[in-house]
Amino acid sequence: MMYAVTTVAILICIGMAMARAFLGPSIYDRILAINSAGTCIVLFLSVLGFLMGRPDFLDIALTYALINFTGTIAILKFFKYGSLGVSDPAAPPKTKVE
Amino acid sequence: MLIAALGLPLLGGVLVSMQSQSPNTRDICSLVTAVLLFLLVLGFYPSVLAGNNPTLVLAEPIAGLGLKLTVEPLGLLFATVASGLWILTTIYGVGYMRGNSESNQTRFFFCFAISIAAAIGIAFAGNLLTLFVFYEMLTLATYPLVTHKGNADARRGGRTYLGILLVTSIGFFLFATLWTYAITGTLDFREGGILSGHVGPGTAMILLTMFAFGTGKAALMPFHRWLPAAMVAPTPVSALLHAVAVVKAGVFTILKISVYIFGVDFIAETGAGTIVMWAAAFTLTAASFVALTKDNLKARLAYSTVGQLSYVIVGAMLANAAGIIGATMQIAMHAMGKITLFFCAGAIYVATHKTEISQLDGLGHKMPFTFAAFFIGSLSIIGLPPMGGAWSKWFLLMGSADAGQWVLIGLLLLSSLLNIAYLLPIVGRGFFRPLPADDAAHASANTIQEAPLNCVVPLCVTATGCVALFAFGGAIYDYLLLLFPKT
Amino acid sequence: MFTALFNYWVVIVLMMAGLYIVMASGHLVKKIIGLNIFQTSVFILFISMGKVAGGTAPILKDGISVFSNPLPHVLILTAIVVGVATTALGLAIAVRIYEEYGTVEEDDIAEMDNHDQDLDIAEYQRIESGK
Amino acid sequence: MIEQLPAIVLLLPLLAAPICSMIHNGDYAWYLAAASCWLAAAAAVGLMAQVWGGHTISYHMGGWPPPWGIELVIDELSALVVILVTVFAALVISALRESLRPKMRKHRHSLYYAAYLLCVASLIGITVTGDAFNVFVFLEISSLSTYALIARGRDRRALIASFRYLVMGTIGATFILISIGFMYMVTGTLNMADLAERLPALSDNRVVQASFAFFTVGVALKVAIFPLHLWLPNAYAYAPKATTAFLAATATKVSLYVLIRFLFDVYGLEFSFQQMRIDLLLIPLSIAGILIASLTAIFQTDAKKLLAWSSVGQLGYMVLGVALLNTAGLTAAIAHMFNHAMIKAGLFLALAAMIYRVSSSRLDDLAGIGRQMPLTMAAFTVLGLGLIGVPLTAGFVSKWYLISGALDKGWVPLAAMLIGSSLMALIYIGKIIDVAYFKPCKPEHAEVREISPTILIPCWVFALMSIYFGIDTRLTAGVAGRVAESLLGISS
Amino acid sequence: MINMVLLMLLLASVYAIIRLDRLLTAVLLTSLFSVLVASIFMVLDAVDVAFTEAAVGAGVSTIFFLAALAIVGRQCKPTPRRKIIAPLIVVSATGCVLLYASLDMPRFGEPLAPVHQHVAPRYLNDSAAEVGPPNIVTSVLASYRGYDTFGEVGVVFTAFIGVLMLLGAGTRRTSIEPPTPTGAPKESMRKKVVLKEVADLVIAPVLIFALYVQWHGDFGPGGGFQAGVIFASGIFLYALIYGIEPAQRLLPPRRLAYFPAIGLLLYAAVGIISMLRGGNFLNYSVLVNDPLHGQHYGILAIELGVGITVAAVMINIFFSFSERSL
Repeated sequence: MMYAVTTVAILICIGMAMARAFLGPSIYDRILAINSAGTCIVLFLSVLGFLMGRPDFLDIALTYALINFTGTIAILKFFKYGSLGVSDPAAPPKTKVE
Repeated sequence: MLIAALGLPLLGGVLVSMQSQSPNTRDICSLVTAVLLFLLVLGFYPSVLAGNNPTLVLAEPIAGLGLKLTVEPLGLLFATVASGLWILTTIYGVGYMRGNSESNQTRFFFCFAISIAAAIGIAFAGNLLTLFVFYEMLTLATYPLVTHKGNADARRGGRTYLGILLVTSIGFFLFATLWTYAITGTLDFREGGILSGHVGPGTAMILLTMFAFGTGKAALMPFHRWLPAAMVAPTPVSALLHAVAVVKAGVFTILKISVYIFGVDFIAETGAGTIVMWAAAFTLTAASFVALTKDNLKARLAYSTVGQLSYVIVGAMLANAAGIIGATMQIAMHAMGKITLFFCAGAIYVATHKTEISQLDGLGHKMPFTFAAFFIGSLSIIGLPPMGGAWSKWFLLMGSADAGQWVLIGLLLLSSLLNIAYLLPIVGRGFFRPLPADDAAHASANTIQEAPLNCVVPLCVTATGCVALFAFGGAIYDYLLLLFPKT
Repeated sequence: MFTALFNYWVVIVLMMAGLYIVMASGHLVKKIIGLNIFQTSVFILFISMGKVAGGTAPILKDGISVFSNPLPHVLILTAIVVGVATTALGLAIAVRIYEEYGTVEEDDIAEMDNHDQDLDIAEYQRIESGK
Repeated sequence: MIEQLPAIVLLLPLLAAPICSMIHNGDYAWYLAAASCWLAAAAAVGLMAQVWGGHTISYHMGGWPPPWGIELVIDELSALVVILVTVFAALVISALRESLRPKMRKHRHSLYYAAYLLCVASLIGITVTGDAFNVFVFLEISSLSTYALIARGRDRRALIASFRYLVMGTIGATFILISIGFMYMVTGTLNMADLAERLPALSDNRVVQASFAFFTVGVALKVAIFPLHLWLPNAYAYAPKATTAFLAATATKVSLYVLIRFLFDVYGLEFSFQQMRIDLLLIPLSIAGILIASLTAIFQTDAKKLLAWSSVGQLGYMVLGVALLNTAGLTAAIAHMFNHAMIKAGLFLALAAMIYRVSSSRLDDLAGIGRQMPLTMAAFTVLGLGLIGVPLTAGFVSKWYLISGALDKGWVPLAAMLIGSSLMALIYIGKIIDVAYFKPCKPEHAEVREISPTILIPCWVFALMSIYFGIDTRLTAGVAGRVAESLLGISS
Repeated sequence: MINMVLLMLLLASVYAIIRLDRLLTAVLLTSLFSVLVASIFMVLDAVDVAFTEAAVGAGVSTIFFLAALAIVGRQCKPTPRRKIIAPLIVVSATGCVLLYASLDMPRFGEPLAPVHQHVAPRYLNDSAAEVGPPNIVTSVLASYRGYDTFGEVGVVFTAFIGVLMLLGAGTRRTSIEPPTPTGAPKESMRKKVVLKEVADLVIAPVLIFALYVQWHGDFGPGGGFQAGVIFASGIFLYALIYGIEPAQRLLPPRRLAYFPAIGLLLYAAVGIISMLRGGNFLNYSVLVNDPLHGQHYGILAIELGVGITVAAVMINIFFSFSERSL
């Protein structure tokens, strides 16, 4: 029961985030909205496993979390540099802290 | 033996093509092959006269329908004519080509040999498919001959030649063949025909009409244009085309289809030949009129051929014994007559480089043999005794009378009169007009003499042949009765 | 009947929407997006038919006896791979087209091609008439 | 060993492909590719020998019996198509090396051969499989490799052609996928023989009917049946020279094979032709295709496009043969599949040789080439005669059967139309031959020489084959006739 | 129910994709579409498929699209009105055929539907005894229909060959101007500290997670394909944050280009070994004396092959695209 309520709540969240993604108006709104929709879906996927009684499928939620992260970075990089391959000349590779 | 008949000219062709370096060997090769082939063809007579039909299946590309060769009387006669005249054409061709120092002589003799092989194939074809195959082979093999000169005119002529022949043969002939196959399930040539009992008069008429017009080589109007167009070829080729292989293959095809696919009785019963007969009648009259208007010697002869071919078609369509026999004889007689005329035209060209009739004044005295032969050939074409042509014309008239076609008789006679009108004046110019003054003044007249011996001998032989055929008319008639076993 | 076939109907609409994008859009990349949607919708169709009411994922576990049908899953796994392969290749061609033409709009490209074609034909006619 | 032949014929090119891609030296890659193609061809002949006379081989992939596992099924029809694919692929690749040499960097050659081999392997895979979904998988390999091959074509228009083909091809493949899904939905199986057993009972089911419709459209796209042929002319015209020869010979033929398989074997004769009346759709479409494509071909100024349009028309013949639904028609379709593949491959190869020398396929650039490259042009002429359907060439045999098929149905006008379209073929082939022999050569091409034997020999092999199969038709019309009878359920 | 809600969300997102002319948004929405589809797969018990769709549709495809957009630009002309009609007609007609068919379809979830009666029961009932892995999808994928999967690897390999032929690898083009980036020009990297920190934390686990997915495929959702994609996205992440050149130093394209072939050959080698041992192609039972062990080893080996090929292909393709926009 609790899982069901949670699921419904998450679905509503997804819906709302998507509404913002469609309406825009600016591209930032859309990126942000889609990213948060993605996050909601991660939650949804994790809850779903419990709802269906097979919680061992958490892997999928985990995967999507990773993918969503990569995807968002890709979008932002694209957005900023117009290219995915650019390396920031100022940043020496493999340096952790400045 | 059949394989040999087909393979010999092909082999000869290959041998010829390998001898391009030494013209003498090459020409001897051609000649030897021609003679051997003629002897081989003659060798079939005993068995055919005994009533046998030797048969051979070469291959079977379509299930139940092979490339089949069969020797029967009609085909054998055609083969005899073709192979016999090949010898003469070869001798003449050697003289002509060397006399004019033409280029590409090897290709010329090679294609020549292939053409003869195709003609033999047509003669001995055992079914319609085989006939069609060799028919197309003949078209393709003669194409390089027609365009031999390779200039723009030759190409244009060649294009017309190939275009008309291929279009009609594929468009009509092949279609009719397939249709026949679909109706009867066979394409074999059989005595009494294969269509009888399978189709009604309407379909039969359509089919026969398609066959006749599809045989573009028979030059029925309006598909006769290729013949004058092909006049651009060297004269031996014209002789080959007009007298030996091509046109004769055309009318022979029609004859063979009428006899062995439709059956004479079937045509007579259904009246399937009506359209074709009148088309032919029109052609033979109209072509004679056109011939009258031509000043170019070869063009005039070409239209004469168009007309003469239609005699054969008319004979085939009359669908009675006399008609068929007349038609078959016409093939042989006209071949002999027309080849004489072309040899003469070629000889004149070799000797004087003149092509127009109006230039021929007075040449008869300089070239007596040539013009005498021309005279004999003309008489044979016209159909006057004592030349071979008389027989065929006679039987055709008899056939028309048997069929009760009085209008046709009138047209045939009219055409004969026109033949006189366009052929004899040529001889007249040669003998009875003086040499033109300017030519005489240049004294070049003195240099005009008979063409080389290679040219003159064959034309004398064929002229003699025209006379001889008159004597053998009875024998040929008896032989052709083999076609009608019942009567 | 409505609930029983609802899945299929939505899938049909989705497929057709994808197909519509492919056909109507002039932008080559958007066409590929359309293809993607079209294919993905077909995947839902397959997976829908494999569902068994009350079943769970076809991974054996003690105490569970009703499983959904694994075969459509296998097929669609393969099909997804095919889809991404097609997408990658399509995009690669689109990129090359952009490099050659400077645009990926179908209309513009068609115009440039027609221009090329006209040049070809004009050249041909010129030579024909010259002879 | 002999029982593993169905897998071996497929694996030879499929494994050679990745190895090729790892070889950086293009020449070595070529040796490997050509060798694997020839070995596959030999294996294909071995298969044919096993099934000759109407036997069937079933090979269980992974050792699982059908319908649970995937089965390879080889009968005379599939063996014929495998021979077609492998032998022609081997002949073309033998010529390929020469034609690629100047264009690409060496390693690109290896990739090119790899794509080529993948295409060959997948076409074999489509042909031999007995599983509906497996058809889709291999269809995709063949499509993807084809797109890549076409995109490497001579100019930028090749890219567009390839992209259009990709879009249409993917739509087609997805349609096929939908159709397979529908079939599976109502039968629960993917095995083709199993499907054939279960589908007849469901012939009133709308899902089956829709699956039939989707399948037909999807495959029609791949076969390029008019009016879904739009991708073909440009794809063939702008593809790299010798690649066109291979594609024209094999790709559409294999799709047609799939169509025949499904129409007759999976859906069944009764369902396809008596209930769905697919013939009523195919006959007018193929007629329109033949006429329009032939007419368009006549007006082309580019030799390659001309031949490509001619391909559309010739495919119409094959589809028409299928739709006629009598022994002669079906025999014609199957025989023409083989014959046309041979003729068109040879024609494109000969043309490729000429393009290689003059760097253009426009007709006016080919002027006088018959004197510069007499042997190539002679081969072209022989093959062209085959395309027209002149007797004693392979093309004649298949056209003969096709027209017989039309006449068997009593459709005289159709037969007349077919004859007419042969005349159109005469015109468009005549156009090229005329230009090549009778137009004066362009001055800049005066130095053009005969092509090297690596291309010339395959060309002539095609030409001689075209004549050989015009005379000895046991392999083509013979097999086709037996297959036609078994497809139509006539016991001979 | 959940399923229906998700489907409605899908409809909404597709509608938005059709309406929006901005390509970037369209790509983003496509990625969202894919995740929603993955959720639906999850709801419909297709966990393996959901896994794949999430990784491929939302991850790899999106990144490919972005990489392509980086080259071709994001502008898209709106469809002119006159061009709408013909597609609409075709689409409606096709849709009608499908709707017509849908009326005879087995009801959704119906346990007695033909698909559940034929063929599949053997997989459900006997695969544990015949093949072994508890994940039936893996058994079917790798063993019963292992030949299909072989074909699938072939498809991926073909795409790799195709992209390599078209775009090349390790060849940079600089002639094409990349579209001008929006937003501020390159800022100092000070603001990316967080990003880098997170990335460094995440990348290694991603790669390890990929290995887990690879070997755990027998027991839970996952397998070679998913593992390959996840491994590839780990590399993508690295390349995105540090740039493509460092990534290529890590994985030199020339050597990377061997791996797709190696994976495919590994797969085929398993099949050939079984042929040499007297079985049919891909018959793992004959690999060792015990058939069940044979199946186990066979599946492990071919899954590894799939994983290698997929990961290598995806990385290669990504490199090929992103090099072009440098």
